[in-house]
Amino acid sequence: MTQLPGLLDIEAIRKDFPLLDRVVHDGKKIVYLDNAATSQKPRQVLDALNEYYEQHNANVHRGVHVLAEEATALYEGARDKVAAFINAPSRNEVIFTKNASESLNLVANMLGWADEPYRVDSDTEIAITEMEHHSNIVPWQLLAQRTGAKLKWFGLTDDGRLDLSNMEEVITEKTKIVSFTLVSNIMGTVNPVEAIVRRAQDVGALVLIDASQAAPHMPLDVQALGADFVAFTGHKMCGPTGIGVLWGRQELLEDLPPFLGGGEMIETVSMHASTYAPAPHKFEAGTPPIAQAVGLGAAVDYLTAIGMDKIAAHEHAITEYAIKRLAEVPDLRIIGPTTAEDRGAAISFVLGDIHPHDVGQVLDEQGIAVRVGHHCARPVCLRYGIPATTRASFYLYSSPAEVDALIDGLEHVRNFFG
Amino acid sequence: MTQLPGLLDIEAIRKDFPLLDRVVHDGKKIVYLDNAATSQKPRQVLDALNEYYEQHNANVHRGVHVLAEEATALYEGARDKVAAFINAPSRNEVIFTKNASESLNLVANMLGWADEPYRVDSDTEIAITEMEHHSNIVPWQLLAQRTGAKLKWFGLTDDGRLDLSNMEEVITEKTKIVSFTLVSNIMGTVNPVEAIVRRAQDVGALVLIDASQAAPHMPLDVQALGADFVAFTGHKMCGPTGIGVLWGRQELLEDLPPFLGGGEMIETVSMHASTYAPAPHKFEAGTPPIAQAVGLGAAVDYLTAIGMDKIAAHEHAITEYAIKRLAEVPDLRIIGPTTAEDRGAAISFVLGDIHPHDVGQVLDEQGIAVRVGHHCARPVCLRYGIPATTRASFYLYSSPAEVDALIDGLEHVRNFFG
Amino acid sequence: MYQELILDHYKHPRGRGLRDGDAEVHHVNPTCGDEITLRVKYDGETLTDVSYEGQGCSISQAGASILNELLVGKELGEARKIQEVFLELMQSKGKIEPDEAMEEVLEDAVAFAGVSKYPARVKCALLSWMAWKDATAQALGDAERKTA
Amino acid sequence: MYQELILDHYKHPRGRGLRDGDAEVHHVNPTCGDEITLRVKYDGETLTDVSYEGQGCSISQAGASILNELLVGKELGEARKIQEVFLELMQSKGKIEPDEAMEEVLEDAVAFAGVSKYPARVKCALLSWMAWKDATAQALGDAERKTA
Ligand SMILES: Cc1ncc(COP(=O)(O)O)c(C=O)c1O
Ligand SMILES: Cc1ncc(COP(=O)(O)O)c(C=O)c1O
Repeated sequence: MTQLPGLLDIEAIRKDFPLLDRVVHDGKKIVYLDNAATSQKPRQVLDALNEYYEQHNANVHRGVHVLAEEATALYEGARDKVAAFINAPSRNEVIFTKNASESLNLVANMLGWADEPYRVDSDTEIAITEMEHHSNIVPWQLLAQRTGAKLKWFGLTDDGRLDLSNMEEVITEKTKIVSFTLVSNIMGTVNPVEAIVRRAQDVGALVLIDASQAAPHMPLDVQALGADFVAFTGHKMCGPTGIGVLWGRQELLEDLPPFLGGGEMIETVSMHASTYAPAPHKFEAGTPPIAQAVGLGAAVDYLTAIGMDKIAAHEHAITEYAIKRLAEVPDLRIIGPTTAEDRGAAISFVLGDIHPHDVGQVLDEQGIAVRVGHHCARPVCLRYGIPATTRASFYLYSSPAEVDALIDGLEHVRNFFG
Repeated sequence: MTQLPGLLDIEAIRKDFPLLDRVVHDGKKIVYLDNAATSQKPRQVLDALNEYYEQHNANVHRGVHVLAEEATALYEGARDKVAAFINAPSRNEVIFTKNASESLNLVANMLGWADEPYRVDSDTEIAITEMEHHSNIVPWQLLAQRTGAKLKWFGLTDDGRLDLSNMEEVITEKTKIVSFTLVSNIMGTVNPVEAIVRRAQDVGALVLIDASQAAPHMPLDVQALGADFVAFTGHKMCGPTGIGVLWGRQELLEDLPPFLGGGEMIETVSMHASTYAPAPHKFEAGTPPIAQAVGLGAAVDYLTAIGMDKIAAHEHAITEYAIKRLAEVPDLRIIGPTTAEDRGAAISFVLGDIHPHDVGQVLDEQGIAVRVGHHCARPVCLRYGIPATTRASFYLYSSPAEVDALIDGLEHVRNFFG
Repeated sequence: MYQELILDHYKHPRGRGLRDGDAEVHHVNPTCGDEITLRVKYDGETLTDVSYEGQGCSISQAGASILNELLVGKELGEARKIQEVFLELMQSKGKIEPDEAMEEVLEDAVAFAGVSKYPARVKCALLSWMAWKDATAQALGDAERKTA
Repeated sequence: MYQELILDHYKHPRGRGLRDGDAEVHHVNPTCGDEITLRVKYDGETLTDVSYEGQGCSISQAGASILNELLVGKELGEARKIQEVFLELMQSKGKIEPDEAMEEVLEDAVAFAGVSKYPARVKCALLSWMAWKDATAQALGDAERKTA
C-alpha cells in the first residue's frame, strides 16, 4: 500500500464507517469519493442517534419530567460541543438550523428586516464571489430583488482563485454584508479570509463566512477568522442530515430581528403582541432537530478525538498524491488550483471531450462514486466555459488505494469512449 | 386489565417502541403521557434510519452513482408515501420542511412576497384563532408587522370551542388567509373545518390548516378538508425529529414565490439571475433532511399498517376513559371539552390551586411523564385566567392502565400538597 | 426536591402580604406564570422588611417565604452575600453539596440544594431573589437620589 | 447502459449538422449542460429532415442521432407514435422489457431500454425527442398560420 507522510491510520478509521463496506454492482466494494456532497457517518454517531431515540426521546425545554430534562441536556450539550469545536466565545452564539442553506438565508433575512445600521435596502450593496455555492448566491439575489440592494461579486482568476484586484470596487462604503466561502466546494480553493475581512471592516460591512467545506476538514476558530457570522452543515462532517449551524456574534444576535416565528423562540405571547427569547432560541422556531443536534455533537466528539489538524494533514497528503496521479492521465484538465497548497480535498476536472456524466457513469460501474455536474456552483462552470465537471473529493477515511482506483477507472473511461 | 371497546392490541404495539421499556427514578417503568409534545419511535422507524445511513447514504438528486440514486429513490419514495397518507392529488404537492413551524412560516412568507391576488399587504387581513399554537400565531404577527396587514382571530367559548358567532367580522372581504388548527394541542378540541373553509371560500381567502395534532391521530384527507395548505410535523407521528411537511395545491405552489434560496431549489443560476425548479423542489433549498424523510416514510407505513381509523378509535376509547376517571379526582377542572366528542387525546386540567409545575414534578417522581405549562398556547391560558395547565396526552400505545396510573398519581399529588 | 421544609414554607408562608416599603417590583416567569410582587423597606443599611404577594408553584412561593425569614433584619452587605451564595448553589446543577460554611450562611435555605438539579425549576426558586435584588437597587437608587 | 449501438451512434452520429428547416429550437438540460439545436423539415405530412448540432453526454448525443435515423422519412402520425412509445420506454424505470411489437416500432432505439433504469440520465435520452416535438409543433403552427 502506498505510504504517504501525514496519513491517518486509515484501516482503523474505516472500521468506524459501516457504509464503506457496502458492495455495489455485483461484488465491487464502494470507493466513495463524493465527500464534498456528503460524508459517511461513523458508528459512534449512529449509536448516539439510537441511544437518543431509545432512551431519552422527548421534546426539549420547559418539561419537568425526566425524559424532557435528559433530552434538553443532550440537545443543549450538543450546543456546548459545537461551540467548543469552533472556539465560540459563548454557547449562546451557536444557532441550530436544518442545513447551511438555512443558516445563510437566515442571515440574509435578518439583514433584510433589520433596523439601521444593519438594514440592507436600496441604498446599499451586498458582496459575494463567483465561486459561491448556489446556497450563498440565491439568498442574496432574492434579498437584492426584494430590497433593491445591489449585488456585486469578486471574479475568478484562470487558476481558480479569487481575483481581488478590484477589491475597492466590489466592497465599498455602501456594502452592508460580504459573504464568501472559506473553501470552494467545486474547486477546493481555500480563500484568503484576512484580506477580505480587513477590507470589510474598513468600510463597516458585516462578514458572513460559508464554512460548509471547511468545518469538516480543518480546525475552525471563529474568533481567529474575524467574521461576524459563520455557517456550516452537519451532514458533510460525519453528522446526520437535517442539521446546520449558524454562529453569530452575540451583540448582533441581540440586535437583529427574528426570522421564523413560533414555539421555542418566544418569551411571552399574547394575541396582540409577542416578545422574543434571547439568542440562540430567538432564531430556533419550533421543535428543533433534536436527535440531529445530538448526532452532530457525537460527530464533533469523533472528529475532535482524531484531531482536526491531523485530519487536515491526512487530506493534504491525499490531495497532493491525487493531483500528482491525475497529472498522469492524458487529456485531463483540473478546474481549480493545480497544487495542493491553499486548497481542500475536492478536485474537479474535465477529461478530453468526454462529458462528465459519462465519466461518472462509467466510474460508477466500477464502484467508484464521484459527483458530476455543476456542483451547485454553475457560475464557475460558466466562467471556465465548461458544461460541468467530474469531482472527486476526499475525507479522513480516504486512502491512496482509492486514488489509485480512480486513476485506473479514468483509464478505463478513456478506453471506453476512445 | 381494563378492557374498552375499540382498543388496539396494546401489548403487541408497545413491543415496537423501545423507549416504553425505559425505567426512571430507581425502578419505575415510564408512563409516557406527553405525546402531544412528541411521540416515541417504533423500531421500524429506527431501522429505516440505520439502514439508510449504513447502506445508502448520499446526497440526493443529480448524482449518477449508485448511492446517490438509491438515496434519491428513498427520499422521493418517502414523498410518495406521505402523499398517499394524506390523499394528495399529486406527489409534487408535498414539500418537506424541518418541522410544522417552518411549514407555517413558509406559507406566511410566500404570501408576504407574492404578487396579486395572493399578496398580503396593508389593505388586507389575516384570520387565525385564539387556540393556535405559538407557531401559528407568531408568523402571522411578524407578517402583519412587516406588511401592515391586520391580524384578527376567533375567540373561544367557555367550554373550549371556537366561538364562530362573529364569523363575518373575523373573515371579511379583505381576508387573504385563514389559518387555524384542526386539533388544539392544549385542549384537544377538534375544530369545525367545513364552516370556516366555506366562509373563507366565499370571500376568496386561502385556507391553511395546522394538522400537527391531527396527522398522528386520525385519517387525514387533504382533498376532503378543502384547504389550500396543510402543515404537520414528523416527530409527533412516530417519525424522527427534524422533518415537517407542507402540502399545498399545485397551482398555488406554481404561482407563489420561493422562500429560502439555494441548491436544489433552482433550475439555472448565473450571477445575474436565477430561475427556480418546479414545486416541490422550489421550496426545498439545500440538502434536505434526507434520512428524516425516509424515517417519516417508515412512520407512515407503520401507522398505515395499523390503520389510522383504528388508531383514532383506540384514542377515542382511551380519552373517554380518561375523562371519566379524571372526573373522580376532587378539585380537578378540565380546560377544554369535557366529553370525548369532537376532541383528540390531549387533556389539559388544573388541580385545585396546586401549581401545574408541582403536579408535573410529583407525577414525574412516580415515573409519569406529563407536560405542564402553557403548551405554546399562552393565549388559551390567558383566556381562561390560569397561569398554566397540566396536560396528559395519549397515543396508539397508551393503555387504560396508564390512565389508572395517572389517576393514582394525582391522588398522591393531592395528598402531598394537601 | 420537595424537602419538608420547602413544603412547610409553601403551606405556611412567613411574612406574606404587602406592607409599606421603599420600592416595589413585579416579577414574572413567563414560561410557567409564576408571579411575585415584592416590597423592601430599609432603615439606613438595615433591611427591615420584605413583604410580598404572589402566585405560582411551591418552589417559587416557598422561595419568597424563606427569603423573608433569612434576610429581614440583616445589614445590606450581609444580605447581598447570602443572595450570592444562594445563587451559586442554585446554579450548581446539583454539583454543590452544601458544607457547614454554606449552611451557616443559608440556614434553612440549604433545603433548596435539591432544586438545583432541576433546570426547569431553578428559575422558580430564584424568582423572589431576583425581585429582591431589583427592588433593593431601586430603593437605594431612590435613597441616593434623595440624599443627592 | 452503454450498449454498443449507443456508443456507435455517439462516435458516429447520423445526420449531424444544421441544414435548411421549417423550424428551429434550442433545448438545454440545465443540470448537466447538455444542449441541442434542432431543425425539422416537412414536406406536407412527411418529415424529410431532422438536422442538429449539440454538445453533451453520449446518451443525449446518441439520442439525437438515433432520432434522426428513426424518424426521417416517416409520416407525421407514425413519427408521433414512435415518439410516444420511446417516451413510455424511457419513463418505465427499467420495468418494461421491450417485446417484439416494441422492437418493431423503435428498431435500434430499444438499445436505450437500459438507460431508463438511471433516472438522472433519462432526461439526457429524451432531450432531442422533446426538442423534435417542440420544433414540430412550431413548424405545424407556422404551416397552419400560412394556410390560414
Ligand atoms: C398544533 C401545533 N401546531 C404546531 C406545532 C409546531 O410543531 P413543531 O414544533 O414540530 O414545529 C405543534 C407542536 O409543537 C402543535 O401542537
Ligand atoms: C460551500 C457550500 N456551501 C453551502 C452548501 C449547502 O449546504 P446544505 O446543502 O447542507 O445546505 C454546500 C453543500 O451543499 C457547500 O458545499
